[in-house]
Amino acid sequence: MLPWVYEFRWDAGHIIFLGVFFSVLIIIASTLMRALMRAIGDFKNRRVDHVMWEVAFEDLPEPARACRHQLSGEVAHRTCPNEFDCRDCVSHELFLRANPVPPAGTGPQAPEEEQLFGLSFPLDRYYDRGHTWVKPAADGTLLVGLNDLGTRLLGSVENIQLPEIGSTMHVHGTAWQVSTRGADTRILSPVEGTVVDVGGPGKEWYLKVRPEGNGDALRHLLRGAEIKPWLTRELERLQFALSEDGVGMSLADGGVPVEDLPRSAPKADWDAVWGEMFLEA
Amino acid sequence: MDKLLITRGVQRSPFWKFILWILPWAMLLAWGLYGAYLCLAEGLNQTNMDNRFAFGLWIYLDLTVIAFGAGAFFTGFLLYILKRHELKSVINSAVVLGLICYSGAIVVLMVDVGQPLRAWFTFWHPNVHSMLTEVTFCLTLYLTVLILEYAPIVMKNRQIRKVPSYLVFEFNLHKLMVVFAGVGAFLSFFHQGSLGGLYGVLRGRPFAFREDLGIWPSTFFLFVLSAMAAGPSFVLLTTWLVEKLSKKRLVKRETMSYLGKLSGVMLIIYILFKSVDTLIWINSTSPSSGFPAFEYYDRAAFGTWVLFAEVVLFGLLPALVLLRKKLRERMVWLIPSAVFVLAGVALNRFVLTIQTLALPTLVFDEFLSYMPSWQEVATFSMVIAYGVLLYSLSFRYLHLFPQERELTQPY
Amino acid sequence: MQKGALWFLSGFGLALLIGWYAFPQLLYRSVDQPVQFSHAVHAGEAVGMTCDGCHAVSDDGRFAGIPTLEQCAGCHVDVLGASEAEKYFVEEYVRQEREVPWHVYARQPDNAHFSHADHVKVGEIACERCHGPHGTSETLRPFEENRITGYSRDIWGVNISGVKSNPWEGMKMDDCVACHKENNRRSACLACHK
Amino acid sequence: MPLTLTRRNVLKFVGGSIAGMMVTPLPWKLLDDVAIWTQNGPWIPKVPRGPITTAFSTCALCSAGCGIQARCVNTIPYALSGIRNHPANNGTLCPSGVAGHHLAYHPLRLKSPVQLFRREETIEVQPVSSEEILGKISAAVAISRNAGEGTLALLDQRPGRSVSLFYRNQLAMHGRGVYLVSPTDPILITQCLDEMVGTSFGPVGYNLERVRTVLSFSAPVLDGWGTPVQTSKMLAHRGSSGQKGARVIQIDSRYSRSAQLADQWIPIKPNTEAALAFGLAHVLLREGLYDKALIQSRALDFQTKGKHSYFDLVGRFTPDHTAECTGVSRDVIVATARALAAQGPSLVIGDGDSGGGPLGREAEMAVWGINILLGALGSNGAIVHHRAVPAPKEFSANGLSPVQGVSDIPDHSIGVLLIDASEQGDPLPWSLLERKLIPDQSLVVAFSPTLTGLAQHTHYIIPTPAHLEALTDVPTMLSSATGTFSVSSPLLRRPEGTMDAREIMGKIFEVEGTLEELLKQRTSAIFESRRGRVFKASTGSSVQLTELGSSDELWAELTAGGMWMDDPVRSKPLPEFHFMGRSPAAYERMLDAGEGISSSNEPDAPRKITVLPYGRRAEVGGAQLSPLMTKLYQESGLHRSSKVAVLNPATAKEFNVANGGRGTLVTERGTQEVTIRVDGAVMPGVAEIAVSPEPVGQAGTEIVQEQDILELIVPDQAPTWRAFRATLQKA
Amino acid sequence: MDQTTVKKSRYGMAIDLDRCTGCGACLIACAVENNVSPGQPKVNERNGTTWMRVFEVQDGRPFPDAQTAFIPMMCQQCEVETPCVSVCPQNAVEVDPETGIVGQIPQRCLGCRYCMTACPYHARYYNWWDPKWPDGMEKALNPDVAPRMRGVVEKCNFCHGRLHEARARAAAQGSRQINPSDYIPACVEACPVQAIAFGDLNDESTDVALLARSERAFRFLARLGTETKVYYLSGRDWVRRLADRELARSKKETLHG
Repeated sequence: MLPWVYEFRWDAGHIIFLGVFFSVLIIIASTLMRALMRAIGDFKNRRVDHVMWEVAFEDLPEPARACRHQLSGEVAHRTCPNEFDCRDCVSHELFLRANPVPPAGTGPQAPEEEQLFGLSFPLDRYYDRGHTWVKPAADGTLLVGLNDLGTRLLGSVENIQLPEIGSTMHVHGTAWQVSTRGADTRILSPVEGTVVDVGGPGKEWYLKVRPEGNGDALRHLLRGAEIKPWLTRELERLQFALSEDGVGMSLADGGVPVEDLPRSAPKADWDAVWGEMFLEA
Repeated sequence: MDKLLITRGVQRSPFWKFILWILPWAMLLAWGLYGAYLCLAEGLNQTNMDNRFAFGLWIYLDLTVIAFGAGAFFTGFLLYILKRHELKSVINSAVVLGLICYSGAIVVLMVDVGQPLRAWFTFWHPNVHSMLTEVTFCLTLYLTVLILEYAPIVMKNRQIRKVPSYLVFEFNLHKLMVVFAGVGAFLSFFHQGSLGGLYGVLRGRPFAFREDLGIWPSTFFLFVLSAMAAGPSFVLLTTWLVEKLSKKRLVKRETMSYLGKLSGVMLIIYILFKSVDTLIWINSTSPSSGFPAFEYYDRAAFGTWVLFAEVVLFGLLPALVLLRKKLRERMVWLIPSAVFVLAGVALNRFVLTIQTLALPTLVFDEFLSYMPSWQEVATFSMVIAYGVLLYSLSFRYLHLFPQERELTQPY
Repeated sequence: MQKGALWFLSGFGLALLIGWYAFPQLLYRSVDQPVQFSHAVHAGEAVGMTCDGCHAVSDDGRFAGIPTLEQCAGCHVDVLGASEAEKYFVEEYVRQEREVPWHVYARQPDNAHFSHADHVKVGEIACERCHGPHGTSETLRPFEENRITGYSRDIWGVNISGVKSNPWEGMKMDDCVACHKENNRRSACLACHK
Repeated sequence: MPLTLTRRNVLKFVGGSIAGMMVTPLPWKLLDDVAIWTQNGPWIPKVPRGPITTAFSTCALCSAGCGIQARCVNTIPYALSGIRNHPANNGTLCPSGVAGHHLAYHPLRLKSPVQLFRREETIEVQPVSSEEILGKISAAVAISRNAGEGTLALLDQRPGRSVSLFYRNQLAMHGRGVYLVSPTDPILITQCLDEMVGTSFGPVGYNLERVRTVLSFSAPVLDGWGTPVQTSKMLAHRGSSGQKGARVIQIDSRYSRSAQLADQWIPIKPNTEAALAFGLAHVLLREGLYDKALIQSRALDFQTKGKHSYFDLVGRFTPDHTAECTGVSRDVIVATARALAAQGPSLVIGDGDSGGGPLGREAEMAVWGINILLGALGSNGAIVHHRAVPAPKEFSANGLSPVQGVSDIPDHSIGVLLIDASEQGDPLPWSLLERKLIPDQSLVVAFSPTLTGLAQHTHYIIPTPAHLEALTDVPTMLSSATGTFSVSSPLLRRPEGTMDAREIMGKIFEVEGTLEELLKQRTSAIFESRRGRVFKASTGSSVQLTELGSSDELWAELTAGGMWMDDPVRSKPLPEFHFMGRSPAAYERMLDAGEGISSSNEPDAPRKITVLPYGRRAEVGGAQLSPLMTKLYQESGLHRSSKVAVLNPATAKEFNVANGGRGTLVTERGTQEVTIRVDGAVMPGVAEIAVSPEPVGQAGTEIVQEQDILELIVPDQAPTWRAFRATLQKA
Repeated sequence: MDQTTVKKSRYGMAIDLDRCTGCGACLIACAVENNVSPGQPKVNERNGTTWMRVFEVQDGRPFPDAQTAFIPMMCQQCEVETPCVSVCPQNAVEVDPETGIVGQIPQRCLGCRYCMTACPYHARYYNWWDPKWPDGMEKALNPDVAPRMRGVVEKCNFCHGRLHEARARAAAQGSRQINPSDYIPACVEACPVQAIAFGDLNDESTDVALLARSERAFRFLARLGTETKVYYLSGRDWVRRLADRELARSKKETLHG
């Protein structure tokens, strides 16, 4: 096997055969090393959250990855290639240029209510695909909270793990963890920045974050007229996720979704539903 | 706990049902392990192999499962190198199948050789001219590759993925999968070929011996081609079986049909070459070494029907079906055709391993038969059971079919 | 990071300790020779014997190896000197006509064929080339047997790493082959395997 | 900062250990050592180490007396070869002889006396003291002598040895002693000649050097019958040697090895050899191809008035009639007779196959008859006189018990049966011996080194030294032209607890002396005869006996692979004789033998087949066979297992059995499972079955009884067991 | 002093099938010489070990005209494209360039049995069982040949132990050249009818070289092109036609036609 081992000969057969063998071995090993180095690099560059979201996003069913411009009807079918991060999306730029998002109630459409399908979606804030909202505060910080659908989806939360003050948030990294009914759910962070204060369920907001980066910080979030089509679709998905199990419950209870969905439908596979709705694979 | 290991959003049968399914296979595995233990502890006298039938059921099994396992490299190659993205939905399953086939083959090989503790001599003192050396090196390397391909699938298990370092590593490894796909294809080409060469080089067995094309006998290339025909069919068939057993749609029909087409195309090429090769062998190779070819088919058990079955019944016939779009889009045609493809390749491996050894070389020697002992069958079953178990576990706890969720969600 | 490195290093260090120190201790079993023997006395001026006086090659090319009791008894029919070892030897073995169960340092396995005639008479290789200068040794060192293989430690060489500091250390096939290659001798397996 | 034990840290520790291990010799040396362990482990047999020496002796497995040269390690023989230029074997050995040094390690070797208890299929052995057995024998011998109940019989499976003379002497003195030999023993063949001549004609042998045509009646002439040198000479004209050899015609019901090798094979219906002999004589007489003057002057029953004569007898066996009896075509009979007369000197050999039993007295006399007609007993013939090997004076002829074949004594007459050398000699159906014993009252003891063959049927076995452990002399072979004498000296130390037969008999009859003394006395007798030549193994050449200085010198040569060969003598002229022997109903007996009431002539019972057992001399005997041979022979297909019946394809079809299938043979004595082999060369209507030991495992307290085809023989059927009828069913 | 002064040999054999009586002394002598174990009682003709196998062959004519010959078959020592050498994955088989003998080293062998499938003569044997000798018989093994272990392949090597012995004997006299009469394989020595000749085919004067050139000489499966060094001799046409299947077939046709 090695030149100094008995029976090795410097002939064509040995050189080619063992040459190929060692080359392949080196390729395999170096690829492995490369993956390892990159992984270490990701850790060093604090890209872990990003990577985890990217992997999760890849694993979402294709319909769950629909582009916001598909939801708004601007394009018939488009799957988001940027893990719902529109900040650097060239297409988003082009879509926007062609068709700026009118703030709710100001566009050609009818003015939006804050109430959609019986859910409260105030227009003074931005919404992330992971059912959080962001509201810029006066002091330049951003308030982050769970939207009405998200709140009702989780119902009464048994345990919540909020980040420590001073910790860093990344877009679509983990904002906080919720565990209820034996299942863990991570809530995606809609923004990037440092946590300066924490709230929680029952408070106005969950996190107060000092944003990082430039003015693009909120560009990837849904706003105004985009909310309704998105929410419509989310409710459809929810409806399906719930019906899949044969629970067959209807979301709406007299037109308004109930306050605590899990309690009203305890038999449903909430673990799957949360995974579906909070974009976790 | 079991629930929390299952990929979110996919439906799996209740745990007790799963245990019920696993149990018989686990028992088969245990029986097989006992058989293999006997062979290792007492020696190969436990088998019905002998000096004339030096290779038996196990080598046949090895050759066949490795041909079937070719789906892994072929799918990987098409997906990562040729960017046929429609195969993304079966690649994970193909990788698991490949891993099962190859690791199973290597386990059986370790029982089959008389001195497994010295098997590493092949690496330390390799005879680079031996096809078996090539096979050993390639199989080991490729098994490593398969493990590296399988690792990301495991790391994406619902619980394991929670460990950030695993997931980040998986992410980066997956990005480099194209390298492994390339290496896998390269290695597979050689070892699938070398497995064919294994018999093709046997100058002393004119039934198996074939002329060289370049530095390898023609069986080298025939094996590569037939493995490439069998691989997709095997993936197709297992997927279909899993769909039937789990009562779920896992893969789009177009993908199934595409796999069928792949098989068909490779098969027709293979059959073409095989026919030419057979004609050359009958008319030139074999007679020139003093062996009239028709004598091979002079035996009751191995008549010319074998050749007919291999080339026409299990070759041309399924190939033609699979090449017709209308037919392969219908499951009633697609699935039996895949079965036929596999049967053809399995028969080819059978003929090459068993018939070669059964036929006498010396004029005064006799045609021999061989029936495996229960220990051999047990060891064989061990691999089957191991395969079913590993696949079942993978199917339950790993995300084998990326399309599964969307296929069960109608939007 | 620092803490983690400590764990890693302690594992590393322990492995080194086990691998380099404990392993050879465990691998070899040390046995004393049944009788002490001084090559120096026998080959020294007082007695003046040569190697082939006891370790002879016969006419048919077979090597006698360690002399039998008969040869020893040729002189030691009675106690000749003052040493305890000799007295013990005469009483325990010569008088009782028991062969001494010597442990042979250079014992090769059954599958190796080694012709002393070939190497010494034709190849003109000195005994010391392979056996070292033990003709001048005062005592017999303990015989160390590999617990797994049953080989004498001399086959592998004293140093567990396989590094040899003297030309006669090591009697593995690699060592034979190295010399054969150097001198362009037979290289076929069957030349030395039986 | 304490080191907390977390999973992470454990992993790091393990990682560090693995990394560290990789840079130590541990994994690599272990890998290497484990591989060496697989090459050298304790379960792999180790070769002996020690001084290599050469020793000489003589093989005593049969009476060929081959010189053996043994390579020994630590004085233990590990390989045997023939002594170059030795008159018997000239540097070669037969397969049994080559593996002779294995016999001491036979798996069924006995090293202490045992008592046997027979179960259904197994034999249980229990240790017992030799004193106890000897006491029982002595008591029984005394009863036999004093009370006259039953005889004291000794079956000698190797007659002709010096110790055999001692036995005969002691038996004669006992009064009711009977000295028995196997019905197949060549001694009985010369007895037939004695019966024809009326007195002892004297020892005869074959001078094969003179022979141009050999006609063999089923004798394995080319298969271990003569010495290797003789066989080699008979085959000398084969291949590229350019030498001349004898033309061999083999008359055989079986496609035996000799039939395969012979120049001509004449297949014959089983048990019709006598008819063929008469048929051949008929042609010789009719065509005048014999020495009329000699026959006229010496033959007393050639043509006698008023009485049935040999001429009348032979006259009945016209070629056509003979053809009908024997199945040999008329033309072949005539041509063979003419060839014998024309291409002389010719020799006709009787002697049956050692596995298949004797031809029978009448057939043997018929064969001698042809030899006489052909002049083979004349001064230029191939059958020559020689002198008996000199023996000490006390063994003079009148002091010896007569030699009797087992079949020749009355049934239920033996009170004590001692079997010497039961591991040797030709196989003998136990049923034949059993019916000679007084039922339920007899005592049977074997002297044997192994629990094989006839010894398995006895009550007690006293272990004797095995081949090459024992000191023994080798008697003259029937095929030898002169008397020979050689001594097989031990090459191996005999185990404690074994006794040679002389010691045992000495204790029974209370006679002092040892075997060595006996053999030395004989050696002195030879030396004093001042006759013959001595082959010396040390020089590979022969010298005149007179060149040796003393009897001790002769003894030294004989015990070191040497051989004494008597000088040839002029053959005595043929005295007056009876072609048909002297018994009162000679003609009728001969006629019956010729016309045959043989089993094959019985009306064809459905599903009955003629079984032809067969074997090879010195190989089949009582299984004195190296365990290596039983295995190797079967592996190479050279010798069939005793569990295989070989049939002609037509016969197989008739009995509805297929090649490789199983069949069951049934007689009144029992059943035997056999595997069917189909061979186109075999005679239709017969099943050839070997009588040879099967491979055996290590001996425990219980061993499996040997079951060979001879067990199926129904004792009253016939004096010989060359062919018997059995039902063959598909199993 | 260098290797070139040592004569290169091509040891070969010539077996006279017209002389062979099928007695089997050769195969017994072989087994004794080479420490082939007696094996277990369960051993049969297909899974036992015998470096030499004697085939009994017939010309196929029916009773009573059948003719028989015996063919001792051992490793034929193929010289060209030796089938077993190229297939062995770990160099356990090789052709010794100095002697032409195909050597099989059981200690290197991993027991894959590929060489056995490669050998057209079925001259290779696998140790299906642990080699075992009856009690005490290990002391009577040939010290010049190492016993093999279970799970490896073995075969005839022209009694290489005897070549070692011959070389040592020569070396004791200070010579590199063996005396040809010191090196005779056990089967050759044992054959009671001297049907086997052995020697150096390179040396034109040896019996075996002469016989190999004789008109009666042929080799089995010669058309495979492996240039075996074991020659067979027969003047009988039907025996010579057993050399390969094409020849055997041509006989049948002439018989029928």
